[in-house]
Order: sequence, then structure tokens, then C-alpha cells
Amino acid sequence: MNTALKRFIFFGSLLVLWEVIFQLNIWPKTMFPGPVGVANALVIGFTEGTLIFATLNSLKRLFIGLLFAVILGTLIGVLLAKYKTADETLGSLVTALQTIPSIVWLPLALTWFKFSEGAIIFVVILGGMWPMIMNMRMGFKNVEPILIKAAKTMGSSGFDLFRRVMIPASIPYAITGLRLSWAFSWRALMAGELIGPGPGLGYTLMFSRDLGNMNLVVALMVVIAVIGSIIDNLVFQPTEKKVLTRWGLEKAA
Amino acid sequence: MNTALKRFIFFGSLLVLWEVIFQLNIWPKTMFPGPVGVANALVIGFTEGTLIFATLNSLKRLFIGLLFAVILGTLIGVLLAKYKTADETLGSLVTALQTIPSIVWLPLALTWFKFSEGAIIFVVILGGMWPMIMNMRMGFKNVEPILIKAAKTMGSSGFDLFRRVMIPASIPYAITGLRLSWAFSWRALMAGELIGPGPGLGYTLMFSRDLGNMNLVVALMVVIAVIGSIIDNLVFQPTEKKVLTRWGLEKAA
Amino acid sequence: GCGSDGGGQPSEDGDAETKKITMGYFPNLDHAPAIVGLKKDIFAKHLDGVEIKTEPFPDGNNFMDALNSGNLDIGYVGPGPAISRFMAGNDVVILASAANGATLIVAREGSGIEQVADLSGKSFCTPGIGCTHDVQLEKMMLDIGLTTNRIGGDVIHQKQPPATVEALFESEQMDAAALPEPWGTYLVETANASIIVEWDEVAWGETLPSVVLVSSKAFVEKNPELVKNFLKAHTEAIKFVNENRDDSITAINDTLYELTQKRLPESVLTKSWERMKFTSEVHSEALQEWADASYDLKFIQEPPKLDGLVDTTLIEEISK
Amino acid sequence: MFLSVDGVTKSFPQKGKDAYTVFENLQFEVNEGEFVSILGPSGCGKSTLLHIIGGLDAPTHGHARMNGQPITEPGPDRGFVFQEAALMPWLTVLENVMFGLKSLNKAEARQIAIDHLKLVHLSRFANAYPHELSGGMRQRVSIARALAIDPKVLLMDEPFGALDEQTRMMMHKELQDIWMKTKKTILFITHNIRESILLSDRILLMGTRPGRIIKQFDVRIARPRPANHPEFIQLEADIMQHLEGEITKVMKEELGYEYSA
Amino acid sequence: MFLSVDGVTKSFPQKGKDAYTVFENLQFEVNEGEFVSILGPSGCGKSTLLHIIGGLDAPTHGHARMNGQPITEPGPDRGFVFQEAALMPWLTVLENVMFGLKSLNKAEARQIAIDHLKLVHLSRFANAYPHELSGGMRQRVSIARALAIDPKVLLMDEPFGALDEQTRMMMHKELQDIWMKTKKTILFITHNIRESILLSDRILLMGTRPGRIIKQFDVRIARPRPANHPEFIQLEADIMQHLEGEITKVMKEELGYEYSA
Ligand SMILES: Nc1ncnc2c1ncn2[C@@H]1O[C@H](COP(=O)(O)OP(=O)(O)OP(=O)(O)O)[C@@H](O)[C@H]1O
Ligand SMILES: Nc1ncnc2c1ncn2[C@@H]1O[C@H](COP(=O)(O)OP(=O)(O)OP(=O)(O)O)[C@@H](O)[C@H]1O
Ligand SMILES: [Mg+2]
Ligand SMILES: [Mg+2]
Repeated sequence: MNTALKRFIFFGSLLVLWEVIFQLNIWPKTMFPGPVGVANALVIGFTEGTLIFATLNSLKRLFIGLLFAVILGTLIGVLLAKYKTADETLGSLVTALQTIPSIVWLPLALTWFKFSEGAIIFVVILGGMWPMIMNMRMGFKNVEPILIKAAKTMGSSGFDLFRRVMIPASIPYAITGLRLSWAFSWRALMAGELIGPGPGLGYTLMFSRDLGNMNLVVALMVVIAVIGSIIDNLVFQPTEKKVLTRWGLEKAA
Repeated sequence: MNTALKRFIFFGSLLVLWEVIFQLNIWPKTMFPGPVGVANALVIGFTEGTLIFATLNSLKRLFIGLLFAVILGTLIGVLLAKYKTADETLGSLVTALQTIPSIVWLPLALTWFKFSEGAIIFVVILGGMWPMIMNMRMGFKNVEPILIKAAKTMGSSGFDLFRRVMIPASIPYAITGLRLSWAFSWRALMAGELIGPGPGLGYTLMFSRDLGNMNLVVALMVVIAVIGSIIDNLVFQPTEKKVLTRWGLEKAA
Repeated sequence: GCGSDGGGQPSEDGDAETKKITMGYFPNLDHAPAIVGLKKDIFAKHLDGVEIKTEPFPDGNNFMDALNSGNLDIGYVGPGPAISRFMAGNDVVILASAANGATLIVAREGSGIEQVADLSGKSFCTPGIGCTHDVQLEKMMLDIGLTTNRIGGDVIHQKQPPATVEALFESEQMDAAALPEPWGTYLVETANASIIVEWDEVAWGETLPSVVLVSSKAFVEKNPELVKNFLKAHTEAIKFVNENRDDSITAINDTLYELTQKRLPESVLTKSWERMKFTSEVHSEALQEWADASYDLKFIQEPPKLDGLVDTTLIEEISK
Repeated sequence: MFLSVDGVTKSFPQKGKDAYTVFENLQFEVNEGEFVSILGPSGCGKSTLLHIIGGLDAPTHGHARMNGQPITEPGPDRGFVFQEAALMPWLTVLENVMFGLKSLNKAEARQIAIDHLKLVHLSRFANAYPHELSGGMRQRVSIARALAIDPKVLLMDEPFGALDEQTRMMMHKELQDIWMKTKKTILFITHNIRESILLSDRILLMGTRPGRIIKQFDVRIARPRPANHPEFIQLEADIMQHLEGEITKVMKEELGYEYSA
Repeated sequence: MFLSVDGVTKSFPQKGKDAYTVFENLQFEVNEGEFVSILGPSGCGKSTLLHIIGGLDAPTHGHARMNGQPITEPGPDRGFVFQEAALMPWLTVLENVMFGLKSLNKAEARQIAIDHLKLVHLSRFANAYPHELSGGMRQRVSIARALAIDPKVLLMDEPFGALDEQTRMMMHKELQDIWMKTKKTILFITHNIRESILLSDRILLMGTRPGRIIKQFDVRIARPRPANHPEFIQLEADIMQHLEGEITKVMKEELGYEYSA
């Protein structure tokens, strides 16, 4: 049975189950919307174009934020993995900062970046950076010392060593970090779009929650989930599969 | 120079820097509180006891939630790592669900668990579970096949294999997962305490934000950060150090 | 007192009314009847034999979610969430008003805004998008031909928690704000903001509730006596509040302090007190007009029909 | 027929190319209590074959059988010494050797583990972690670990490859003692021709590209076998000659092969 | 004095116990262009010593020196063949061999890499990943990789340990050719006594517990060296005898050692 079919059956059954629970009326319909209402909200949003516009705007913010989160996360990760002093000082700070919810950063984002895209992107970076830092840090720490030694005897050091050994050797950690960064950047974006200029999915989310439009709330989640699935299928999964197969950790198809 | 001293200098300088920036009046004081005000809020909170009570209550919720998050995360992680079908179906669902911000779960938590500790803990579990799932999944996928083979030739299989090979072999991933779970559970708790009965740090956070008491907001973050540091120093760091040293990935002191 | 004669007591016929009630409110000045009523044991007096659980809420969404999922029986909330949730199909009924008025529109010192018309090309913020105060201001703008960037106009609108507005004014990031009390007065007193529209000149100023007492139909139908007793307490609390301003303000500040370690200046609260009217009288037509404006402003997609949202039969009964 | 390899083929799929066939239709048998060595050039498929017999790898066609039953799973009846040491990095040397002894009580398991560590001269390093050992020491722990389980069949993949000649000679002696005493069935991969003659009842000579069994040699010299026994010398020369042919073949192929990306 | 090991001590700290000293105050020299073998029982510190000379491990006391300068860093002037293959798992065989050639242009680097892969008979596997290779093949890639860089000094840690005798003999020939042509300095760890006599100008015999150099043997037999040369046989017997003494010592120690947790 191929992947697409399996997924079709799995998500199809989930959808049916959802509708059945919805019809059973166990929970108030206003709290637990059904698939038809959600589908409806999606159709309206896309035919009227508001959702398209919001999605594009949010995606732009997300990708810019994610890019910085990944770069910063990797750099700080190296720093923490490589220098014990950094790990013991900056590392503690990272441990502390990552527990801070996005909304607490909003006032600071506002003061520093005014009402601008910058403020939102700042919040996204702060949301997505931590998993990348933690995973890259561990990834670098887990590079087999013998590989580093081997590279050094072949004249590799500094940035060359970093690029040609440290980075590829920690790809399994990087992928996990990326996946988590992706998810947590979205979450931060939802909080970040409370400030700054609309439109955006987070903005719409807030708005529809205020108006008690649960159909639209779930519809937004569906949009985010579908985008996530597409990226996962096009980027993360193939990379992961390639790496794991090459390393002999997963059998080739 | 020993660790404590390094940290003292590092955090001391940060504190001084903070006060200097505060005194320079670059940003509005209502958005960017200074260390003295924060310290004051801490002192009041602890002498009057409200913060103590809130902290204990939040910690209780956090630990229960985290416990479930870790167990569930590990189990789902195994499932995804071991069964391709699960990875392709449930895995996609996980990818989708983890992008959903905690606040979207609140109405569902309320419907399912009523106004109770259960609702908050549910949100905490949903917050902390994803990093654990993703890291354990990758951890299990990255166990060297030869070690599994070796264990099998010695009669280990099923749960025994899981317990004695898979789990220890993926400890580096588990630690990273745990650290992230810890952080994201806190974040979820802050959102979750919007519903459900007080007191709690998230509960206090929300009201002091609404009333513009930024001193208390930052004081709460300091409390969380300090708790995080203590746990990190007492649990995560020693475990990590022990593992990395044993595996020869880090030099013994 | 009044509660002991029947209402609070379970009747013997199995259709027993609940002995426990969960009540929600917000730690805010216009929730004075709730806060003071609790502090002065007015509710306890009228609901003799009933266990009262109280829960402060930070925002209307969570309040309505709690009510909707049966976790909350009765409570005080802004009319905005009540209306939008009613239209979204939630089981919610407005039993009485608690306070009317309490919206103030202010501008930053040096913003050059003296009246609503000056907002053109400027920015303002409200605590929510399409919230009570937002619709009030945007309706006034609409009447003179101004719209926000949300629907193609040139006035920039932002959602901002009231507590952050001071800093936004200070850093000149925001020009004006339509806010619930006491935040408007607070800005006037502490940040030199100027009043563009006084509370009673805002659209539906004196008639639109700022806090209503809501419950669910299901709860009211099941516990009519209990609700009646609650309403008795409610009216007594309103009376008390109106007669004891300073006492009430102290009680509110104490509650704020318990939750957030912070007290608002008494002078602000006293001035603010004059910008709202504590009363149980609901003006249904103001609510309907407000909702219609909300539709005109494209906050909601369907023409609002609020029939059945307000049910004043019980309060009328007890006031007889 | 205790162990049999019954028409076993193994090929690995390759992206964009035909599958790479390591060996095709292999056929041989090992009797109970027999000591069989497998000799062959590097890369001919010896390890792959042993993994299949161990149940660690699935054959593409055919079956390895034990007592007539197809082998599909590894099991503690077939002890395995891997070509790489394959020790658990998170366990001490002692714990590694005790890994397969969990059915015994702790004290007993520990005693057995220590006895086997003494056998490989490593009881002093019982509490060391694998990364603190030298390559040869790790390999010896791996041998101790397999012997400690006391399996019916021992599958050993170049177990003594990383040992110095003296230690290796002692291990030869120990292994022979164990084999004579317990009459285990041993399948033993080596590329040391002398070692194979010294230890085994029978030698399977594998060729490469594709992997196959070129020839079998029965070793009928009485034990202990002196290296200067004429039959020993004769056999050594024979095997050497056969293997040389294989290597020359590979070399010729290699020289004629043009790499293209 | 091209390479010298100058009073080098190496000890590893141990938790709760005294540090474990592998060797103390080692002293020897290697001339430019000399081929020196190191022989010794497993665990005596050969790899540790080579790592120190390679600049991969820091000595506890003393210094390894090259041209009189203390060695503190690894560098491409000292090529290293590790006891384990140490290939990058994410690179193909070809890319692994090309790893150290990045200063050259791509086409040139590729040509050199392919030439060296042919040398070890693996050009056919240029596009395979390390996990698709057998143990011996991996080791050969590792050799090709070190030779491709063409370093002044070659530090080889049991490079031919995992090879079958025929391939090993060919590698002996290739290595000797390279050495004669380029006059590299080679430091070569092995536990094959014959190999050491066959290849080297000088043999350092290491003992164990603590590690130290027991004896040095100069090999003065003309190359190519026939294994039946009387001097060869004599030397072999000599070395064997010395090493046996060491092993017996370890064995005796081991028997007298009581394990306590
Ligand atoms: N996962 C794999 N994918 C593709 N080819 C593989 C894989 N594993 C092994 N091979 C190929 O199978 C062949 C046999 O490998 P095997 O490890 O059995 O050799 P061997 O005889 O044990 O060699 P050595 O003496 O060097 O250990 C090799 O040519 C190798 O390239
Ligand atoms: N990280 C370490 N911590 C503690 N001891 C170590 C460490 N690394 C090596 N040793 C010890 O140093 C000694 C020498 O190891 P080394 O690898 O140099 O031996 P070797 O002579 O190369 O042996 P072999 O021939 O088996 O490869 C061993 O006894 C080993 O236990
Ligand atoms: Mg092999
Ligand atoms: Mg070694």
C-alpha cells in the first residue's frame, strides 16, 4: 500500500470520526465545530480571497523569521557545544529565556521595532530559535571525535571543518531541530500577529476567536497544518530519508 | 575559573547592563522595567506569600503535565520510529498538530475536562509533548543498527530491547527533548492557566499584564528562569555530562 | 434575609436546584457590583446555603468558553463577547446590566487630534478588533465618512491591551485610543492625554452597557429561584456601590492588588467613577443598534438578530 | 544436517542501477559439533553470509536453516562475534559481558562475566567503558561476551583480526579447548590461512564477484596441529594458490575498469 | 632528528582511582625517510602513541616533536590511517578520498582519488557509501584517503589488519613502492611480526603495563626480503620470544587479579 493511499485512509477515517462525534452532539457545537462548517469557512475564505492574502502575509513573516531562527540557532548551538564557558553562562541564559512565552516578548518587540513587520519577525525568531539551538548544540556535541580527528589530519579546521564535518554529521539533529522550529515559529507568529499590521493568519485567528467563530479558527489550523504537511513532504522528509539511507540507518526503498 | 564564578560574573554583568539601559531611559519604563522594580516585585510576592503559592501550584501542574508529555512523547516517538505506516499517517498528524498554538486548545480543554486542573494539565501535555516525540523519534531512528543486532543475538527483543538498548542509545536525543519539553511545557502552562482555577504563575502573569504591572511580569519570568536553572543544574546537566563522558564524547573533568 | 424563603432551598420533587454556583467576573472598575458584592458578602447573604465559587477572568473569550462549556453558571462580562457568541449560536442570555457607559476616547498629547474627524491618517487602538469600544468609535467615524485600513480607509487601527497604551503614547507610536474605563482616565491623568469624546458623547454612550450579567438559558431554566436570588443580590450590590463610592473603590483596588500586586491611583478611579453608571437597566435597542453598526462595519457577516439575547423578565419580577 | 545454507542469494538494491548481487545460490552444510572456517578475499560476502545464518539479515532468495527450520530471527542459541566490536557504549566492560546473562541471577552472571573477562585478560578493565579501551581490547570484550552466553553455535566474524600474534595464539588455544569440551558448532571467518588450518575441520574457500564457494578443504591433521606438519604446509600452499587466482582476477578487472561518475 | 618522541608520558584520569598511566617517559627518534614499525601486545599504547605524534591527543608530559618543534596540532603533513576506518558516512567512497584534496581543482582531485581507489581495488565502488562496504573495503578506502594526500609522514595504525593475506601482500608491495619512490617517513603499527620485518628499517618493540619500548631491532636485510632468509627467520624468532614474555606477564597478572566491584 503506498504512502498516499495510507494517508488518504488515515485522514479520511479521522474526518469521518470527527463528523460522527460532531453529529453525536456530545460537546457544544460552538466549541467543537464540525468538518462541514470548517470546510465552509475555508471555501468562503479562499473564494473571497481574505485567507489567501492572510496566508501569504503570514508565510512571508514566518520564512523570514525562520531563516534567522535557524541561522542564529545554529551559530549559538556551535558556540554552546564548542566553548564550555559559553555553555555555562550563555547556555544558562538560553535555558532561562526559552521558557518565556511569546506574549511576554510583545511589549519589548513593540518598544524595539515599533509597529512593523520587524516586531512580528522578532517574536517569530524568539519562538523558533530555541529548538534549533538545543538540537544543534547536542548534534555538535555528538559528532564522533574520530571523524573530527580524521578531518583534521587531512588539513581541515575552523570553518572548513565546521562546514564539511560538524554540519553534515549533525544533520539528524538539525532536521529534528528544523521541524520543531517550524512548529514553534508558527505558534510564535500566531502570538506575534496580535501586534503589528495585519493581515495574517494569527490576526485572523484572534479576530475569529473574539467573534466566537470556531469554524474559522479550526479552518485556520487546517491551513497551517496543510502548509506544514507540504513542507514536511517536500523538504524535511526527503532530506531525512536521504541522510538516514546514506548513513545506513534506514533501508533504501 | 570555576563554573559558579563564571556564571556570577556573566549574570552580574547582565544585571548591571540591564540597570544601565533602564537608567538611560531609552525605552518607556512601563514597557521595559528595571531590575530594582523587578526585585521589589519579587520581594513583595514572596514576603506576602502570593508568589510562593502560585509557584507551588504551577509547579505541581507542570510536573504532572511534563510527566505525561514525556511518557506519551516517548511512546509515540517509538511508534513513529519503528512503524513506517505510523510515521506516514500519525506522523503527518503530529506534524500538523504541533503547530497549533496552546490558546486554540483552550476551548477543547474546557469542554473535555471542565474547569479543573485536568484542563490545564491537558494543555501542558499538548505543549510539552512535541519536542519529546520528535527527538525520541529521531533518537530511535539513529540507534546504530549493529547494536540492535548485537543485542538480538544475545536474546534481547521486544520491551527488553527497548529498555536496554533503544532507550540508552537515544539518551542524547532524550535530554535535548526533555530540555525543550520543559521549556515548552512552561509556555503552555502560561496559556493554560488562563482557564481553570488559580492561583498560578500564568494566572498572575495574565492579570499583571492586563494591569500593566511589568515589574511583576518580569519577576514571574525570573522565578521560572531560576526554577529552570535549578532543574537544569541538578538534572539535565549532570545526566548529559555523565552520558557524554561515558560515551567518550566529552572529556572527563 | 430574602434568600432563605424558598429560592435557595432545594424543592423536594427531584428537580432540585443546584447548591453550587460558579460565578465569573473581571478584575476591573466597571465590575464593581461583582467585586464589591463579593467583598461585602452581598451575594452570600442572598444565596444562603449555596456554595459560591468565583473566578476572575482575563478576557471575554475565555469567559464565554467557560460559560459555553458549562463550567461557569453566571457572571459579568462585556456586551461584545456576549453578542458575538450569541450570534455564533452559544447559549447565552443577558439578565441585566451592571454598568453602562465607561468608554472614553482619548488622544495623545501633541497628536493634534481634537475631534473624531482629526483621526484621518492617524492611528488609534482598542483592546480588541470589533470590541465594544471599537465599534463605538468606528461608528462615529463612519458617520462622518472615515473608515479604517481594515475596510479600505486611511485610519490605522490596532489591537492593544489598554495597559500598554501609555507606553505607545509615550513613544509616539499611537495617536488615539478608545478604551474602557479606568484606562481612559488613567491616560488623561498620568500621560496628559486629551479627551476627544467624553463617555456620554460616545455613540450610545449612556445607554450601552459596559458590563452585563449573563448566564445560559439552560441554567436559568433549571434554577429560576437561584437566579432570582442572584439578581436580588445583584441589585443590592448596585445600590451599595452607588451609595458607597470610596468603599467600593478600596474594595476594587484590594482585589487588583491581590491579583497583580498593583493598585491604580485612587484619584484616577474616583474620576473614572463618574464616567460610568451602575445600573441594572439594559437598553436592548442600544445593543441592537450597536450590533447593526458592527454589521455595517463588516465585523460580522450576517445582519444581527438579537431576539432572545436579553431576558429581563426575572429582574422585572423581583423588582416588583 | 545441523546448519545448512540452502540456495541462498543476497543482493542489495542500488539506486539507478541493477541490484548488486553479493552471492548467488550458495549451498553448503555444517554438521553439529563441526568447526568450519570461511576464507575469502575482502568484500566477497563472508560477513553477509554469516549475518544471514545469524538471522540478522534476510536473504534475497533461499534460506539458511538450523535443524531444517528456516532461520528468520537472531537468537541466543547462535552467539555472534561481529567484525566490529559492537559494544554498548553506555555499559562498562563487565556490564557488556553480562548483557546476555540476564536470565541468571546477578551474582552468578557477574561471576561468569568475570571468568570470561579473565579468559581474554581484561578482568582489570571490568569497570572501564568501551571508549577507554584499545581496538584489540574491545574485540576481546566482544569475544568474551559471545562465549559467556554459552550458545550452541558460535558465529565468529574475524574475531582475532585485531589481536597481536601472541594473544591470538592464546585465544586459539582457548577456543579449541572450549570447542573440544563443549562440542559447539563453530563457523569462523578469517583471512588468516594458517589460523583456518590450525583450527577447523573444514575450510570453505569463497571467491568474489560474484561471491561463491570455490572449493572446500577437509583438514584431517591430528590436533594439536604443528605448523610444520607437511600436510599443513601443503594445504597452506594449495589455499594460497586458489586465493591468489581470485585476487589476480579482481586486480585485472580493476585495471580494466574505467571510472565514470 | 626528523621526528622525535621526547619523554612522553600519557595517563588518563580515572574517577575515584589514580590516573591510569599508559606509558611513561617514552623516548625515541625517527629519521627522515625511515620506515619504522611498532610492535606490541594489545592495549600497550601503540595507538595512543601514534595519536600523540599525529597531534590528535595531547601527552600528559613531554612532547612529540617534528623538526624539533613540539607537535600540538594535526596537520596534512602527517597523513593518518586510523585503526578504525573513520570514513565520513555522508560521503561516497570517492568523496571520502577527495576530502583532503580540496586545494586542488575538482577534476584533478577526482583523478587522484580514482587512481588511489584503483590502488586498493575499489574504483568500482567509488559511488558507494561507507555503510555499503565490507570491513576490509572500508579499511582500504581509509588507506587510499591517506595516501591520496601525499603527506611527508605517514602514520599508519594497523592499516592492513582487516585485509586478507593476498590483498595484504599486494598492499605491502604498493606501500614499499611508494616509500622507495617518494622517500616518505613511515611509522607503522602492526601486530604481524612478519609484516614488520618485511617492510621496515627498524622495529620498536613495546611492552605493556606500563607501556614502554622493550627493544629496538634494525632490519638490515636487502629488499625485497624473502621470508625464508635466515636473518628473517632469526629475527622473527627473537621478536616472538620477547613478545611472549610480555604476554605471559599479563596472563600471570590476570590470573592473580581478583575482581572487586
Ligand atoms: N548495505 C549494503 N548495500 C550495498 N552493498 C552492500 C551492503 N552491505 C554489503 N554490501 C556489499 O556486499 C559485499 C560483501 O560484503 P561483506 O561485508 O559480506 O564482505 P566480507 O567478505 O565480509 O569482506 P571483509 O573481509 O572485507 O569483511 C561487499 O562488496 C559490499 O560492498
Ligand atoms: N580515553 C581513555 N580513557 C582511559 N584509558 C584509555 C583511554 N584511551 C585508551 N586508554 C587505555 O590506554 C591503553 C592503550 O590504548 P591503545 O589504544 O593505545 O592500545 P594499542 O596498543 O593501540 O592496542 P591495540 O593493539 O589493541 O589497538 C589501553 O589500556 C586503554 O585502556
Ligand atoms: Mg566482513
Ligand atoms: Mg590500537
